[in-house]
Amino acid sequence: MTEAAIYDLLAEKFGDKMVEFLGEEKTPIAVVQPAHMHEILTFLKTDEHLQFDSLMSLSGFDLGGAEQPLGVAYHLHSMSLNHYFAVKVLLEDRENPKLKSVSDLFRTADWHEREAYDMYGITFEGHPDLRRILLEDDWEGYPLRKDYVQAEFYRGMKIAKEK
Amino acid sequence: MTRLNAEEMVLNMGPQHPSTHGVLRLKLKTDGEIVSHIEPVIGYLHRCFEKHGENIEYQMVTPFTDRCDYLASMNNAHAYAMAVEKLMGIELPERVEYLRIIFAELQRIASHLVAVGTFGLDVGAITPFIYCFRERETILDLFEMASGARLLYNYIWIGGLAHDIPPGFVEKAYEFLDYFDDRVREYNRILTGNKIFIERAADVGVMPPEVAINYGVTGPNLRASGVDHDLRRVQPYSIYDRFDFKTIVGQGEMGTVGDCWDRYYVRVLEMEESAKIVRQALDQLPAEGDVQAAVPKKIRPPKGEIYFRSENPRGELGYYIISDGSNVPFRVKMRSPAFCNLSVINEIGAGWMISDVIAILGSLDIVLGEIDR
Amino acid sequence: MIDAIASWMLQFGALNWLGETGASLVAVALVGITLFIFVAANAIVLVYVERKVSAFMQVRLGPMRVGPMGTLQTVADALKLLVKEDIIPQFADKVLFRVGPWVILISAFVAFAAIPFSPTWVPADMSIGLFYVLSVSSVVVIGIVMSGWASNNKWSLYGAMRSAAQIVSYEIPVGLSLLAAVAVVGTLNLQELIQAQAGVGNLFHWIPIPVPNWFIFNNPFLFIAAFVYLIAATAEVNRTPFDIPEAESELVAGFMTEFSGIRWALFFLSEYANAAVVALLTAIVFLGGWQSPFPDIQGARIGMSVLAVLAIIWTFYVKVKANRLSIYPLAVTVVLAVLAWLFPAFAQWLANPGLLWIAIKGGTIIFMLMWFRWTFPRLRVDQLMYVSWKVLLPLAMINLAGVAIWMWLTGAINLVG
Amino acid sequence: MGYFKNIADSVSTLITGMKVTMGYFVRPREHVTLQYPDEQWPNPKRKIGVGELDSYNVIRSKLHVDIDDCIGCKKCERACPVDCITIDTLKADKGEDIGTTKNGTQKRLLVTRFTIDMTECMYCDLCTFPCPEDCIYMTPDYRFERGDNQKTEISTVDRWRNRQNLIYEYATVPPEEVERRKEAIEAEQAAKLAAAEKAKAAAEKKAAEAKPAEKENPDKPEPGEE
Repeated sequence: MTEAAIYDLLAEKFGDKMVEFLGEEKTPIAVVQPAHMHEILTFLKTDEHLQFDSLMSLSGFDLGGAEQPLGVAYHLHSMSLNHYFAVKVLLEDRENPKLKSVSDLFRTADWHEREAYDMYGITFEGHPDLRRILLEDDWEGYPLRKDYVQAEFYRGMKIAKEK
Repeated sequence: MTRLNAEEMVLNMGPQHPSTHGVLRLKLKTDGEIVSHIEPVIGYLHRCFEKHGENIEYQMVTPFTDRCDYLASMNNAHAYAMAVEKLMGIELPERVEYLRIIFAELQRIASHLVAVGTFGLDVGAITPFIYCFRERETILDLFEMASGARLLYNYIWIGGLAHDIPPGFVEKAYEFLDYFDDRVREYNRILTGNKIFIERAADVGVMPPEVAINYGVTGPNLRASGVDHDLRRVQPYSIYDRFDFKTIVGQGEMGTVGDCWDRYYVRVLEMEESAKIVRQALDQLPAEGDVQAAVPKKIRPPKGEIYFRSENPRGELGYYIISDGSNVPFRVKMRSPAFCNLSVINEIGAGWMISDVIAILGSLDIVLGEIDR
Repeated sequence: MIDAIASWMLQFGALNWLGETGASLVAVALVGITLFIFVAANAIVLVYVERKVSAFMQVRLGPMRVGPMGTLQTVADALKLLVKEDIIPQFADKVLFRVGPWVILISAFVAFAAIPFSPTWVPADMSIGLFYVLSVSSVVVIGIVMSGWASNNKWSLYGAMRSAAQIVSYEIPVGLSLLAAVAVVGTLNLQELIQAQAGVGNLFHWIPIPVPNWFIFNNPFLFIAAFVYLIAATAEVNRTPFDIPEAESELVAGFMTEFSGIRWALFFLSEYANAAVVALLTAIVFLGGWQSPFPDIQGARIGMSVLAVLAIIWTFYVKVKANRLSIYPLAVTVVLAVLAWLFPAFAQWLANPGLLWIAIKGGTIIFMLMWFRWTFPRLRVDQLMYVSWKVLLPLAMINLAGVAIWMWLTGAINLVG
Repeated sequence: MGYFKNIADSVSTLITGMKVTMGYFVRPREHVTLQYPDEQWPNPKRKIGVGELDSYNVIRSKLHVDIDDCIGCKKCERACPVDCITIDTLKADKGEDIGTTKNGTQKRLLVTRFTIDMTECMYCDLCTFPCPEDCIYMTPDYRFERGDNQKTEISTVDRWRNRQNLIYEYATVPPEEVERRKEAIEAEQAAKLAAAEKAKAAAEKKAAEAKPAEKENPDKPEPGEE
């Protein structure tokens, strides 16, 4: 199935829980409301016409600026039917971004959500073990946010490069 | 009768340990020799690839992609270049495509050689490791001829290649292919068929296909579990649809489908398939063509986003690139195969002995540079 | 040998004041020192050989810098180990940590006391020599457990525990396979065991091929016993494929993890001393010890010629099969054969029993151990136990019964009377 | 029966493996290692760029710049992903000829600092491509252990601590010359500034004078701008 067809299917079923479909991107992607993301991914995984059994990638991103939101993109693939779909959500709340974890659907999401939490501070509710994964546990800030300011010292070690 | 007061012992395997393939730490909960829980602790090799990517221009990211999976630099750069090219809509000359395939497949052979050799090393066979590295050196010689470097090439550029191949390259590549099949036979004699090796690897750490898919395990590990999924086949990128090769799937010849031995043997067979592809590509290689004809003067992809994936020696390597129209990527996310492959270790490794955990880790063929990025 | 040296010393008037007891003690000390030098030299040579063997098997060159072909490399390494800083981990059990390596070394070292090196050279010619060697060499396990425990390191502990389990299990097939040979001769004295293997006989008693009368050729069951012993002994000296106590890819370095410098050198010394004991014991019990393969001058000449013919056949075989000229074995055997025919003294020397032959036999066994090590992967600990209890032990037991039947068949023993 | 088959399999496969290693053991001449300082890997004279008739395209070891040909365009500095190249330039004096490059380009900028930090260089070769004069390139010199760039005697420990030994300075302009030029430029700028201020003051004065008269014509250009 093409991405547009899958989106039509979703739009029919979920109505205004879907926000829009960005079909002109190189990787067509659907934007959904954060609150319903888990529900929609469950449908994508379990529906017999879709069967998205594999989450290829879960990436956090930051569109930058104060009013621009954070987001998470999910790229799905179906091993049995060999088609793709991508979903993303935008989280308006920069201070305390929250999203429901999908690690119960896809175990891949386990580490990827930890990574997104590590880098963007997005809290995934219902994640079994949400800790920093790549950085130290006592690292301050979320480095991949666009408004991240590099600290000068980490545990007494100078971070910035000396020229 | 009173019970013996037996506690589980936490064993820290790594970050400095001979067989964690880099700086990885595994927290093992052990009951005697039996491991009941494995918790990988990663991040020791984190080099902020994604943060770097957001601060430097597109063409400057290529050397950093090389360094992520340092055993498969060519494949990483290839995937990145293809992602940006697709974002920009660049059409490549034929010769570039063929050369890229040649280099990517040679790199796959080299990477699998390391995987096969180090797996032997993990189960205690030291000699096959040296034999594997001997062949890898020959491949690296070829790479050095073309790019000047032996490990981190920065050879595949966005829109082309850094250099054309030097005279004599094609002949040397044929020479390598001619003697490589014999070498594979030698590994089979000394390691693959060895009864001790089979005992150590067969039926150990069986990964059922549904577990593999759910955990996002890809590449040879997934195929060893019996899933016929090779991105070069199911979603042919570049010009892979022009070549005749088999997708190797684990057969469970020595035990169950998806055990360590299958993961090992899939790699051995894939080396032969890659050698076949290289031979076909060398046969069809167009004689003339400017490899830098399509290299854009200024790399400014239009606003938009792309998720591009390709088949790395370790599995599915995906780049999620968001462009805001400037010459610096807005977001580069690398979905690294070994990251997902490692996450499955507790699922398939718990309940086995310490020696088996090491064999399982070796058979997953992780590269920490890619996991931590 | 002790008595001989003591009486020889008392023949000098100057040493008369020692008295008989004193002279014996001095003789014991002399023999002990000589043996220790032998053990140390053995380790240094074997480490070098091991490195070269492994290098050649792995298409490398091995040590090449220190001395011609790197021959002095291990000497330099030994010196380096001696002057290294002595480190004892803070939370180690200091006493056991110090004692452990010595226990291992001494148990390996004292085993040499009963080894006959030639018809006359045997430090202590005991009537229970074989029993003695077996029992002292199993003391090693105590030292290993001590050092593994004392290190206060989890990896060391694993190594020690594995080692204890392994050595205790493999004692049994070792004992049973040696017992097969003992059953044939009816003595535990190593010299008598060797003397029983003199002369030339038929292969397996009935097949009319003249071979030396060694146990391995004498009796098919003893051939199997030798095979069982070699495997079990490999496990007993912790070498690949049974090196799970050290298992460098699993347990870092097993019970040696925390050791460095001189203490670590002691481990190395005892590892190779153990290997030498095992190799010498194989040579003594199954390969005729210091017995020459040739009975007399004529035998030596004919034997060398047969070897030269075999070498010619081998050369042709390799030429046809792999299209390669393998000239060295041919050259060596032909030269030796010609020498044996030209110089009767050389042939006589070849036919004489002595140190040369036990060295060659022991060296071959040690080479086998190295060959195993650089070819095979390592077994897992439960598979190791499987091999011991389910394969080697039944085999050794059936074998023991088989030896008895064979002896009855060949008329060596009578069931009645 | 599986039990016996297992044993038979073990023996046969182990012997197969032993044959392989023994095969190499008796042919030690097939070794692949090199006795490094005595024997060396062939290090062919590799040229920069494509099209040279050599079996190797390019070598990627120490970065080198022919400073005489450098025009100070800073393209390599911008291309470097790790910022290991630092270039400072000064404008040449008016009318001064500071030479031409081998391509015949007239140099306009004096390169007063051209440092390459080889501890940071990651040998990606990206800097060599944008160079318009082909003057920055990788050389086959891969041995950094001798301290030939070393200005003063420093102990080994210090050498580990600071990486001065591996920061290569290519600019050849003597420091006095740089100082002189800097001073000259500063003086020039100061003079300019002073002149500008003077002119400004004069203009203000003039404007103040002319204010009542020029009320109807505010668009008249200021004298300082002419």
